[in-house]
Amino acid sequence: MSQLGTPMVDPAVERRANRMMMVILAVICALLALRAVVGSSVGSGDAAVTEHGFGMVYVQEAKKGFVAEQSKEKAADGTEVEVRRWKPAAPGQTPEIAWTEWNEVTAGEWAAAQRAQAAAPASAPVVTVSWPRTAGVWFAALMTLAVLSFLWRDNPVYKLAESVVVGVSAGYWMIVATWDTLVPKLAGALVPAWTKAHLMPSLESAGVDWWGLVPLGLGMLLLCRLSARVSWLGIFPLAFVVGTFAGLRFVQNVESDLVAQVATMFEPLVVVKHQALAGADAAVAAPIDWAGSIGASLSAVLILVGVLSVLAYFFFSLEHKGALGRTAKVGVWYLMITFGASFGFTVMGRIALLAARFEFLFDDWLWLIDPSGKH
Amino acid sequence: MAVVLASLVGLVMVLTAFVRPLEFLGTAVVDWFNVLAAIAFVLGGANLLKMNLMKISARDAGWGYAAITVGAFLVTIGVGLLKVGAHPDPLHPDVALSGDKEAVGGAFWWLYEYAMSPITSTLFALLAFYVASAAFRAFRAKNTAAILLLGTAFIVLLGRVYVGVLLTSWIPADNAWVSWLRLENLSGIIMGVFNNAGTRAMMIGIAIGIAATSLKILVGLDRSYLGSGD
Amino acid sequence: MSTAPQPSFLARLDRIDRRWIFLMMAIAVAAPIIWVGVTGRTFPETATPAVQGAFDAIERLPEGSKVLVSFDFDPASAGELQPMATGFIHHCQLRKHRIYAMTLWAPGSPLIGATLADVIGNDPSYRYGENFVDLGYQAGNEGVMKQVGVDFPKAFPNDSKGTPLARIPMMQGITRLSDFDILISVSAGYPGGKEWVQYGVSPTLTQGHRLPFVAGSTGVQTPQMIPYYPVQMSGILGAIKGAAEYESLVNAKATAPGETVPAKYQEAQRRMAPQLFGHSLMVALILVGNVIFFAGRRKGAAA
Amino acid sequence: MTFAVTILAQDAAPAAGSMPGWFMPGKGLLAITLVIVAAAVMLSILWARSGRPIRIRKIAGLDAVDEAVGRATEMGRPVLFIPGIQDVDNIQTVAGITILGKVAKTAAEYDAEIEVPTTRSLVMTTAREAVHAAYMTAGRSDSYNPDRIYYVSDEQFAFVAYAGGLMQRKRPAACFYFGCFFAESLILAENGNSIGAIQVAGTAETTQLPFFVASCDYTLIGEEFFAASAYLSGEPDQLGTLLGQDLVKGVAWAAVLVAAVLATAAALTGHAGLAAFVDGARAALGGG
Repeated sequence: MSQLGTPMVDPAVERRANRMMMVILAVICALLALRAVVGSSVGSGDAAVTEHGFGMVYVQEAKKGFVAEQSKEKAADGTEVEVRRWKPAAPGQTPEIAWTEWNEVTAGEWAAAQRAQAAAPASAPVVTVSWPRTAGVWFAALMTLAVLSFLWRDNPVYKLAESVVVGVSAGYWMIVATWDTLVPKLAGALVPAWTKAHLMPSLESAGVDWWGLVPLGLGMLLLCRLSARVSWLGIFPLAFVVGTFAGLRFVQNVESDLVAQVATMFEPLVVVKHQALAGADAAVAAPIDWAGSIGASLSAVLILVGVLSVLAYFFFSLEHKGALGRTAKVGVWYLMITFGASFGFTVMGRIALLAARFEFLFDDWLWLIDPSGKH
Repeated sequence: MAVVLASLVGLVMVLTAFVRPLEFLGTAVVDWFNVLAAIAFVLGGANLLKMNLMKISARDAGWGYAAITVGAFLVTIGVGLLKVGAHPDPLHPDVALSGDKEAVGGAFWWLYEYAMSPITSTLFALLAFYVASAAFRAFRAKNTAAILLLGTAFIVLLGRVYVGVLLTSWIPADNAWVSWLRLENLSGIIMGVFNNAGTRAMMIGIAIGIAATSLKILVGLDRSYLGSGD
Repeated sequence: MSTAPQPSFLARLDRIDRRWIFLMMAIAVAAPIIWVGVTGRTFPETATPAVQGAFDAIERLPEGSKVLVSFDFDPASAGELQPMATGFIHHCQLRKHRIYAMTLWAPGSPLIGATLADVIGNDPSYRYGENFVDLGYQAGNEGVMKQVGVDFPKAFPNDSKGTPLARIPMMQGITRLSDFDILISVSAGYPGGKEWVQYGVSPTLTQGHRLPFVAGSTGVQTPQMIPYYPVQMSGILGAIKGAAEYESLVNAKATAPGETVPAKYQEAQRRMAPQLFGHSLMVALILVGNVIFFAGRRKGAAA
Repeated sequence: MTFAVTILAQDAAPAAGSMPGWFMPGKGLLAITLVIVAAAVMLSILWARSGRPIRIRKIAGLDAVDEAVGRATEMGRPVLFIPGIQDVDNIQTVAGITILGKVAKTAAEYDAEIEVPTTRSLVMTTAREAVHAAYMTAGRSDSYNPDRIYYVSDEQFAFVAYAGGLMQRKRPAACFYFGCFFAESLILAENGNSIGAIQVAGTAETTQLPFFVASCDYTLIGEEFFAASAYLSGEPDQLGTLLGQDLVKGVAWAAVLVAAVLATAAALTGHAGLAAFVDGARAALGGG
């Protein structure tokens, strides 16, 4: 990442930048080392367990077992049918299917469990360090730093994070679209029996819905775009998409952004406010609140002037001369104030996001702060 | 052909907004569109794969990163489709794939929680730094317009945090003639009056613009989405 | 002003490596986080009209009202929007509303589960399928909004766990968007609050009656939403500040005076401290930048 | 006027409306507005097609396109064009692609390399066709290289990360951002600045305009962006559209003024009928 003003090639600047980076890295490493030896005692009171380290995640095991039981139920047509329903296995019952789930617990709970184990071994459910999730926190922290390193300059570590996220996110979108939309709406429509048997056991469907072939067909044409020879076929789903949205937007934009916005201008430019007094007939009896009235009227006028002048700026078939030119100039001022406000709000948002990342580093990873009592 | 299709579905969408008997048609078209949108994600993924594989096979510069991308992509697809580490739905423990794909503790969840989230959100956070350098470099009071933009940004920035309250706390809050001068109130006025008016006018203009462009697609005048002009 | 060393100093300052500015920003944001994390102190908040409007819109609904919450954001914006989502769910829980959670952003669906688990946890009065449901993600953006307005079960055939809506008690009687009592969208961009106004809640789409709509919005989006308030929207939470104000409103309702507020309901308020220093730094940067600019220009004029 | 009043009456009280049963109640005014918009646009397009001249006010920034591409050629550096980060279902993307066609044509004439990363596979294919067409019209289809127009990722920040890295690596001399942009606008513009590229932007995303205004050499604000495609092409259809939009805008302008005047009059005079009309109108228009 080269800075502005000075050319990237300036060796002095680059040396300074590298030195700066080295210093920052050194500081980070020093802090890490310090953090690792300054013992982080986990848990509170006499349950406290001192263990050197941080960025750990602890889990508690939760055993799940299920048994199937046959039962007769009335089908839709009233006939008795034999159905097999799965129920959680009762204590002592040997489950036909069983697995263990691991639920996250705070370090405090882990410390307490450690003490309990020491006192009376093999009683409570196991509470232990979750190495996959601990590794996850560390991976996330390192990736966070890797991305931040882009501020220094584009570098391999950053490119690594970049290429990882490109792959993962593309895959993520594909998977979510598949499971949440394609399976229920496409597979569920065209091959309901198979879908119910293997993918969505609780799917309820009234047989094959042949209309599902339409999006499937369009989708196949869309996939034709992958191959150069038949890619022209992809024009049809494209036209479908563009057409649908052109129709939607033509109506909805006019309704909510043109008609409804004009409607909001049905506001009197002269507003008379009365001082709020206690008592039932206050509104009648109350003297006029001049400051309030003038303020309200003024803002009403200013809004009207603003809307009209900014609209004038967006006239394209007329040269901006004379009255129109002057009005348009006022419009530009309004636009600039609008942009200034927008800038302020955006800055606020960006800083909040940065704060969130630092909170992750300090809280989940380094355990420097603990606002929500996780460790 | 394609143009006809576009106009047809477009007009259907317009009509269904007004003609009750046609409402079902509108929902059908939208339903197809939604499924198509999902298929488009698959196309997107396949495209990414194709692109990076070509990069790798051609040993382009940085093909190693392409390999990482492909790896990450394939791993995500794999664990996502097979719901690795996600337990089945307790009502149907016998159906392996009946579980929640994003179940906490699963591999897919891990990738989301520890790879996708931190990287994307940190990329977002980078903007705080860029916005700072932009303010130092780009925000110069060159002319009236710039002064207005700058002054507004000042008032909003200060008025939305506690320092604004402190700076103008000397202005009596109960005197309506002057209390509007307090920074927090001033920023409120800017938002409610000036920003309101400016944004509303832009909104109206943009709505008309979008309506016109949509209309041209509906009647087949605008075919730029087909690429070549004809 | 026009003494010999100063312009050169300013000139040097003008050519400062932007990475120093980055470093300043990092410190301005990081230091207060540590400070707040250690002391746990936050600034007082007074609600602005738009935030109060959002609070009232949810407050005035009778107990057990049907609230559709759309989590239209991803982890990238969670720093700003998660406190809002948490606040909305927390408020609905206090008012004992029925919560229907959905998202139009694929990366948003895990956030639904996380938020519901975080706020509702194992509150015995909230049973899945009766008091709250996670409908997950559907592809199609405005397509889904439009469809939801006409035929909800067609847009969301099942919840995130694959259970058909027919098997979910609280979904009985939900045929279209207008069957809900209020719509809440926490949105980071497209599709989000703006699209909900256009394709969701406008009266002609909701059988004439105006569906109350409340939006939590990123700082970037907020100015764009203002013209919709108060007619097309009942309230807006603008950026982290709006979230902090809303948090304080909800917490004031949730906790008796003197009682300590759970840390998870103060996320936004905690974040106002880094905001303060960040904003101050920005103002300082703009000032310095312009001092340099004008000094340079005066020098140019003199020469 | 009387017509409008009857419509208002019907919309205010749909039940009493004489609208046919198949017509959804409360949508009369919307329908009429749509007809007005459509009529204005179509008629002005016909007007333009009949060869009558349409003056377009100068849009600063569009002349910059040629200059920027030319500079890129001199410096032997590529031209970067980003058609927003939304899909082809977004009108802004479509407008961006239209402008891409023009930029590509200029690039083809100057023989400058043009690079177009996209966030959607559909945008990629559409852009390829647009650029290919441009190169053919410039008679240089031989030097058209589809591999320089490619899909990166649907994920916004994966894309901006790639684009940022790309700018640092390839150092394009001219960057064009025409389309629907969100948070990435600042990073793109910042990176463009840091490599000293000429930057021209155009978007209808009001939230992103401040950044483009602040850090780009030229910015097309909101509808100026849509006007740009017309300005660049000089096609009668597009010019006509522009005229049509101005007509509608004129109507809206007058409507806003009338609305305010009527409301004020109603408030000052306290005339019951007037007040009723104002409220009816606001309600029928969806103004609450």
